Amino acid sequence: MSSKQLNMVQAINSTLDYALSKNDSVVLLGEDIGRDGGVFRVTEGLQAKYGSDRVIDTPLVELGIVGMSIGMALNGMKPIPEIQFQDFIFTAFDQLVNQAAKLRYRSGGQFNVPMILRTPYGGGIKGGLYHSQSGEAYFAHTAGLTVISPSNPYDAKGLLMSALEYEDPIIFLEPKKLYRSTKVDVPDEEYKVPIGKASIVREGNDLTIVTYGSMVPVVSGTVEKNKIDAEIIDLRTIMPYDGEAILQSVKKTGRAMIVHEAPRTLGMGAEISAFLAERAIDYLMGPILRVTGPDTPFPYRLEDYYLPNERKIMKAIGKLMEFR
Amino acid sequence: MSSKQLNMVQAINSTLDYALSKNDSVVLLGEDIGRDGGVFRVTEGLQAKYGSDRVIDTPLVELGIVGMSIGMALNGMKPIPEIQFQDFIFTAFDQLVNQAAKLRYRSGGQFNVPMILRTPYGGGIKGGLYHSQSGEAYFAHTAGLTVISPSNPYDAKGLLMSALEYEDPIIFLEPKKLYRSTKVDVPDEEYKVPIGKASIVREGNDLTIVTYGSMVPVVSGTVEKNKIDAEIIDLRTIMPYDGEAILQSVKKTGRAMIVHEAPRTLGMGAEISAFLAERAIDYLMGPILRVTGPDTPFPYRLEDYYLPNERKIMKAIGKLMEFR
Amino acid sequence: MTEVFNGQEEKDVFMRAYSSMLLSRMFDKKIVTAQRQGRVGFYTPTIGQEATQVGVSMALNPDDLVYEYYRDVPFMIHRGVPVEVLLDQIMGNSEDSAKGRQMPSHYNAKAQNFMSVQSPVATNLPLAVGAAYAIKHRKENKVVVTTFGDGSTSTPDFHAALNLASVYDLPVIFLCENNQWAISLPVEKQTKVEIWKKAEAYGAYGVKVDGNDFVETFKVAKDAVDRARSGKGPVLIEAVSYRIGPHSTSDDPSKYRSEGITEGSEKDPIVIAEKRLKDLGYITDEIIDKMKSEAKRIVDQKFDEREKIPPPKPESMYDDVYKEMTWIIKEEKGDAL
Amino acid sequence: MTEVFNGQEEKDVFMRAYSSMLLSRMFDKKIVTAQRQGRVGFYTPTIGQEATQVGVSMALNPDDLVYEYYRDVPFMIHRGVPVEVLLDQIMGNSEDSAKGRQMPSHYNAKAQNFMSVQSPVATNLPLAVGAAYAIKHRKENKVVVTTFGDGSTSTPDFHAALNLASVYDLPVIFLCENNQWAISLPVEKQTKVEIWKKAEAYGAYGVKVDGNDFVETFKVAKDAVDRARSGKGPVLIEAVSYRIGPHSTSDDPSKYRSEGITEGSEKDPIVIAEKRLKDLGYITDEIIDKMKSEAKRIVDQKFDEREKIPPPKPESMYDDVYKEMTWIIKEEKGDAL
Ligand SMILES: Cc1ncc(C[n+]2csc(CCOP(=O)(O)OP(=O)(O)O)c2C)c(N)n1
Ligand SMILES: Cc1ncc(C[n+]2csc(CCOP(=O)(O)OP(=O)(O)O)c2C)c(N)n1
Ligand SMILES: [Mg+2]
Ligand SMILES: [Mg+2]
Repeated sequence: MSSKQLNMVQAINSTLDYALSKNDSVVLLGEDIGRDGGVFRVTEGLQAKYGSDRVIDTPLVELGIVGMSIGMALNGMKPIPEIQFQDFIFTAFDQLVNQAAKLRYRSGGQFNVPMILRTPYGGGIKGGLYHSQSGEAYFAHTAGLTVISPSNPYDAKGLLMSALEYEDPIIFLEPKKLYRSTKVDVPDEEYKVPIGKASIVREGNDLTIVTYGSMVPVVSGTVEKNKIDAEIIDLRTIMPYDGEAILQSVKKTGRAMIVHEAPRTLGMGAEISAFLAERAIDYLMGPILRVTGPDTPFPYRLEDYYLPNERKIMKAIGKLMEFR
Repeated sequence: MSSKQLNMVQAINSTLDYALSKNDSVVLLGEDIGRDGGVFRVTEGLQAKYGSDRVIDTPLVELGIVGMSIGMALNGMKPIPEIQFQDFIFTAFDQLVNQAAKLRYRSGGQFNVPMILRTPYGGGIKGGLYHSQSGEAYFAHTAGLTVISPSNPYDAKGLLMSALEYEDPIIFLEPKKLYRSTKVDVPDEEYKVPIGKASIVREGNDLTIVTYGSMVPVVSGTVEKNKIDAEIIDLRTIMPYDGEAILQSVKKTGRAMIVHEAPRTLGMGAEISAFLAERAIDYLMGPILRVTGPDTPFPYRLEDYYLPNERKIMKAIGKLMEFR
Repeated sequence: MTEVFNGQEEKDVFMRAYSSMLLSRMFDKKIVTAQRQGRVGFYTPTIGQEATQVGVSMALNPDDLVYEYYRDVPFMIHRGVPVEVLLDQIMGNSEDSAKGRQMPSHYNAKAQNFMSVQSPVATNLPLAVGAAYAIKHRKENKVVVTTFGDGSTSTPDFHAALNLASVYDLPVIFLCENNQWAISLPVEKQTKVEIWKKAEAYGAYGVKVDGNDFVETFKVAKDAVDRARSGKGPVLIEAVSYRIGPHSTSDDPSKYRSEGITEGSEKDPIVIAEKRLKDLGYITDEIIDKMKSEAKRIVDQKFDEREKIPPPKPESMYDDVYKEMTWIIKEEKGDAL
Repeated sequence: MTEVFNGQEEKDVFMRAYSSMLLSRMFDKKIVTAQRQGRVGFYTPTIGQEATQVGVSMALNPDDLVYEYYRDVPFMIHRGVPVEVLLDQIMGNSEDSAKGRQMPSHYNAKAQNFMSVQSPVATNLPLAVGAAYAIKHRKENKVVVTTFGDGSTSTPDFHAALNLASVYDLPVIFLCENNQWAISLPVEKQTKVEIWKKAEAYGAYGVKVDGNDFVETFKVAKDAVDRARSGKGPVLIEAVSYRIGPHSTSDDPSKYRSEGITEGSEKDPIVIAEKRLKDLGYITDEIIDKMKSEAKRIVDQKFDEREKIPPPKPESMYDDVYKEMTWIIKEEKGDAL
């Protein structure tokens, strides 16, 4: 089985290339994705290969990009819109919440919206307030949307492959900080990473750390470096999250924490914590802790203080380990 | 001290009247709020009294209503925009999330947005998918916004009075089901209900039920009818919620549940539960339960099955009371 | 009359149009009455907009797509949507194709190529543009019609859709049903410019027509559809009519307007149609009366029949959020029942 | 030259304009270089748009309000914003009025009546409309200018703002700085219609001007401002220039375009200005050279000076979300430090 060392941008690019080559109904659309190849170069070369009718440069209007994609998806196509930065998706939020998410339901199952909305999200590139947001909770709170965030090139390809056959709208959140941070072996052939299944990045016995996206390497690095016997769960799919995997792990370790970049209040950590508070309380030795971005907008110069890091994670681990 | 028996619509109307009369900088704006008096009649009579320049009928564009209000607020005015149904606020979501909520922060505190955005929300009027949504979690997750929801005419006036002097953007969520459901004694004079403080609707020892808005009477009714020794907390301010009041109560009762209409996943119940799982775990006898709307869009004909009701609340209470 | 039809053909087509308008009118009256009687929860009357909708409908092929809005009963009836389908939706019963989930007046009819109606106005427009893109992509010979009111021209979605359809030369007919009111806001306060003129800002073709006259509307729509179908890009039709009724059964227009066009007056689309058909010798007062009572009879009978259908089962509420029910929803379903 | 000024006055005004353009150009070059050297994180160059911005700025009173966008350095410089203020913002240091929170090129300058810049394009436009409403409400003699690019005309906010300003006859100048590109999309693919013509769709007044020539731009802006100030409602100015540089320091235009106007060519706004001033006898090559090296010296010196300022304190990150810090943020602050 052949494979290549790819970073996440390359893994996504090659999967989009595959999708375009296999199925004429697949189209990409977004701002600067064609000639320019996307501001992060994720769609580089694809317009030259498939033409400007299938890799479509759009005017500057997110609600139009999303709305058009929904219309395409309702009519036998598989649109893969790109929103240049997730921060700009809010101008299209009504189309997502009130159209994409509700069409299957409101039509009694007659219509559905097989669209994959890709967008880079999160911090780590010194983008300040408007090029760093982690909005996954907005989407995950919206019944009808499926929310995915890969933490490495292998999963990025595998999840995108699954998304291609998925029949409901997906918000595919690409942690921009990880776009080029590492290369891993990515098989040339088709393979799928299932939607809705977490991965146990590392087994461990002392505590369970639930995380996803850009925080996976931060958590892993911290745990390895400090020789913590932690079980690390990478959600991969944020909604529906893999409750079973979390529950199994916490029953084993008796301690739980959640790490994400997004602001704490009503971030995914709240949901995971509430999920455990509902059904794992008997197994818990101590509190459920959250290490997250604070409830402030995302600052430019102080980005490093904003993001969860080794120090903050170790502080929480220390606190958790007091309980036995 | 004189007072009148008022329903919530009347209490809000009279407070808006007071605000307009006291301060020329106060303006109301929205769709159909002037000649028509608002689709729920909340602004009835105010345009006739204060003119169409201060009680402004706007074209059909929520983002314009919100954007204009922000501009007014930045320039010495106190705008009170109305969004006809909260369901339609998503077309203005970017203005809320990326402008209103972030202006103070991004300008280093130089600019602020003293706007009170009023909007009816929630179910109970057979409005189906698009006239019933409870979106408070979207707002509460957005750092910079303050989210309020009164559960009775007295609080509606008192909270609105506080909002008039508040210097940051407020999302004032009016539970439309309660607009005319009861009348209570509302003092004619000025008084304030503080922002950020919950009210203990009923003291009790066996469990703590945290709720707000339209669910307050449902919870109260259930508890009274079934003679449950529950402490009922009405948040009144959803963000920042009154953590201290919740914590005190749960330390006393040892049992906690949260009731709201909004979908469960990442609804306010998740945050309250996570808050308790972080710092009250030692006091808890059992799990923290959530009785909420399900993670589906809001159905028309089956509205009564969708909403939390006595049966569902009692089922959860029963489950909680097993733990001692 | 028009160069499109020969004699008998024209008669058939016009009579069918009139018959649809009549049925819609009877339907409207019935539902408004039923709402007052508490037999229906809510309704947005269509009275006054029959000619606009039927006129445009006449210009379409059955496989053309329609992204309609909540006031398009006559449009749907004329394209063959059975009255039962509309009634089941309004009642939200267990035979409703949307399983009773949507508020009344939020129809859908997949068989006749109507999309499902949403409430946030004009947000159907960008979807219609995407549909047209798919059509063009597959080189199908179809057009897409999308409808909305005068108030809806102020929305973000109107702007986005008109620009995108123009930039990509897509076969979309934007039908603005200008009934001169957006709830309580008259169109003069909505915008300073005539709506058809807004097409110019995008490089689309704009045209205005008397939306009270089904023949005029048909002719303009025919041109527009031909244009779009032949690849000349989108058209914005402003069909001017009048909202004879209240905005909805919850609305009281006496709060904000004095009477404009009234039912049965000379600008009533039904009256105009009758005059035209009489002038053409296609119809007599006697025929009219018979058709009216027949339409009324059908509506009454179907209403009574559909009213007996039970509501959907509670557990159906949890279906169709996703293709496969998530474990989360499964648990919520289990908890609740 | 213009009827507005007498001889000496005109010379002063024009020389000040030229001087601002020059300082902006030197500033631009400096920051672009500093970015390449890793001394600045990011920057959106303004090269090519100096005449547009300075021309409009010349037509304003100091108390008029500006809701600017990220490319408005020349505008800010001409209205008296100290270079230090811009540098502190770009560096995000502890003297920055926004406390280092915003990405570079997201300026603010309250003292000179500039609002704080957001990233989502054109979302400043509805705010400008609200500001103008407040002005009108208080019967102040001010106008509001709001700026944006050609790409930004496709946004929802453009549509909303133009319509609202027109409906309420508000004193807003919508300045579209058409530099012919929105990152990689040329304006012909953004929309089929010339931008100034879009004003008609709202009943606003639209006008196009050569944005490379500060005198032309000034004249058109003066008219527009007079119109707006006298209560005649909003104006949309399309000032056509060219984005000589890349979209930002992260952008590589060679991917998507061949060269258009280049620096120093005859359409460069600085070259045009120099020609005009020479023709008027206000300036010589010698003066130009002196002014250029003086501008460069200032920028270099200030840059070095501001670069020494330390970053903001970590704990400052938690301030200014609300007027009073919530208990939630207080706890988060406590947890983190
Ligand atoms: C985005 C949005 N805002 C507000 C509403 C509430 N609303 C429903 S219909 C309506 C007026 C629509 O007027 P128009 O577009 O002229 O259509 P008409 O009802 O007259 O046919 C309003 C404001 C809505 N449905 N959607
Ligand atoms: C709503 C939104 N979408 C996307 C972006 C990303 N973006 C930043 S600038 C830009 C192009 C803007 O072009 P134009 O309006 O012509 O202004 P210019 O940069 O040319 O001055 C884009 C797409 C953004 N800032 N905001
Ligand atoms: Mg209308
Ligand atoms: Mg541009």
